[in-house]
Amino acid sequence: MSLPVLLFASYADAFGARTVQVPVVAPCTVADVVMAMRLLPGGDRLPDKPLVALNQAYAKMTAAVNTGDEIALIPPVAGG
Amino acid sequence: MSLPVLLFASYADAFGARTVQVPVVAPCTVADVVMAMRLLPGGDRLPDKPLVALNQAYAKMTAAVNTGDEIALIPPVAGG
Amino acid sequence: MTALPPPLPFEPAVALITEPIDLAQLIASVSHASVGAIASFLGTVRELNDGRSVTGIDYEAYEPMAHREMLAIAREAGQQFSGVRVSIVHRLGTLTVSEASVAIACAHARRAPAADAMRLVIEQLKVRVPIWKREHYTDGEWTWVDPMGTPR
Amino acid sequence: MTALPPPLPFEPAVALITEPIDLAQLIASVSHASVGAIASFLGTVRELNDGRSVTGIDYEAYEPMAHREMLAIAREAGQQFSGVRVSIVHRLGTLTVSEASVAIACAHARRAPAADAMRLVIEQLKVRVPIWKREHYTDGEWTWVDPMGTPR
Repeated sequence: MSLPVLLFASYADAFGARTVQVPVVAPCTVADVVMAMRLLPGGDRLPDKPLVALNQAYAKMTAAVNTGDEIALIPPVAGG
Repeated sequence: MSLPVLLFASYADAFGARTVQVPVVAPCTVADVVMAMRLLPGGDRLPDKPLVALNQAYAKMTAAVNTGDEIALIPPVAGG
Repeated sequence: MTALPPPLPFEPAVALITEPIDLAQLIASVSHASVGAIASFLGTVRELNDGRSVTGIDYEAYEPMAHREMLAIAREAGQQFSGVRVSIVHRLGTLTVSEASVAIACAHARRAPAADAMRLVIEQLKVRVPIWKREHYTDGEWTWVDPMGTPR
Repeated sequence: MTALPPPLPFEPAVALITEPIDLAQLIASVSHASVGAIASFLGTVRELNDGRSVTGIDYEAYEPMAHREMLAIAREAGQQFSGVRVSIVHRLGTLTVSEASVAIACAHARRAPAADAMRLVIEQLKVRVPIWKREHYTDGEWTWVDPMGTPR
């Protein structure tokens, strides 16, 4: 089982992709997804507490992730 | 002897003119000019403490007025 | 945030005009490669004032003094917010509802001084610059507006 | 100051675009006969950042979420400053020095809420909206900008 996670900017560079398949089994938590990502190639470049969006809204590490949810890692934003 | 005083907006309406000749003898003070203006037709419509500009800058009542100075009465401003 | 290079000298541009205000032109006058933020302000004629229905406003100024005061305000903003580039234009004559009477543009490397300078300029302009407005109402009456309610 | 009539409902307009920003169009979108003040903000590409000479910036967004966050910010501004009419546009893609990356327009009957809403929107946009910028420098290097200096 794996979940797709969307990547942008420096995180897309770190993983060398705009989407990675993360080997976790849903339902799980956002923290589980992030922990699994650290083991992927490039995962060592993630900060201690990366921001995560679940279905296009910022989510806590304890938030539940279900199959079909849209998950994205959000690098430090720099709009404006 | 008299000094010309520039009028604008509601003060021009009060005196019915854009300039009035005020019967004072220079050198005098801004207060002297204002006091003399109160005796002119329309002068009763001036507020207690009208703003006065001397040579295009706000002036105190005690400021000295000399022949050739540009004097103007400044109604409550409403720019913007 | 690291230090920025020293700001370039900028002579504020101020104007009193009778034609419609061109905000794009005003913004262009403060733009520069060193600029990262431009805060601007437009004052427009409102259809309602003090509950009365407005048809238009005549703006009148003591023009040479108004020009001096606007320039003084722009320079004071430049001193208080070092490096800010300020332009101000005020329209005179008769304006209808929704037309712009005043426009201010303040440009700076950073957004806080640009926005703060813009506020300083409009607040100072409202209390110091010798400009007056006569509001006309739908019932045919008119009055010289006194924002402070000073007895006349 | 007397009471103003209740504000009209206004649905904020937000957009992510790749073409150059048209501030006049943005301002027109918030204009209304009930409006007396329009505060606007332009963010522009600065030639120097952290002492490095910038040649251009690539802006990238998580577009659907960025759109949601911009709309949420505009609505929050509308709640905090009742009656304010907010439009926001952010440009994506490659921009050169002096080009505008973001524009905000906030219109209100009175100037204080218009200006305060504009500040709220730009500050919130900078911390919440998932948009990123890659700065390119004259020496050929580039970096993803991290305004908070968070270790990556």
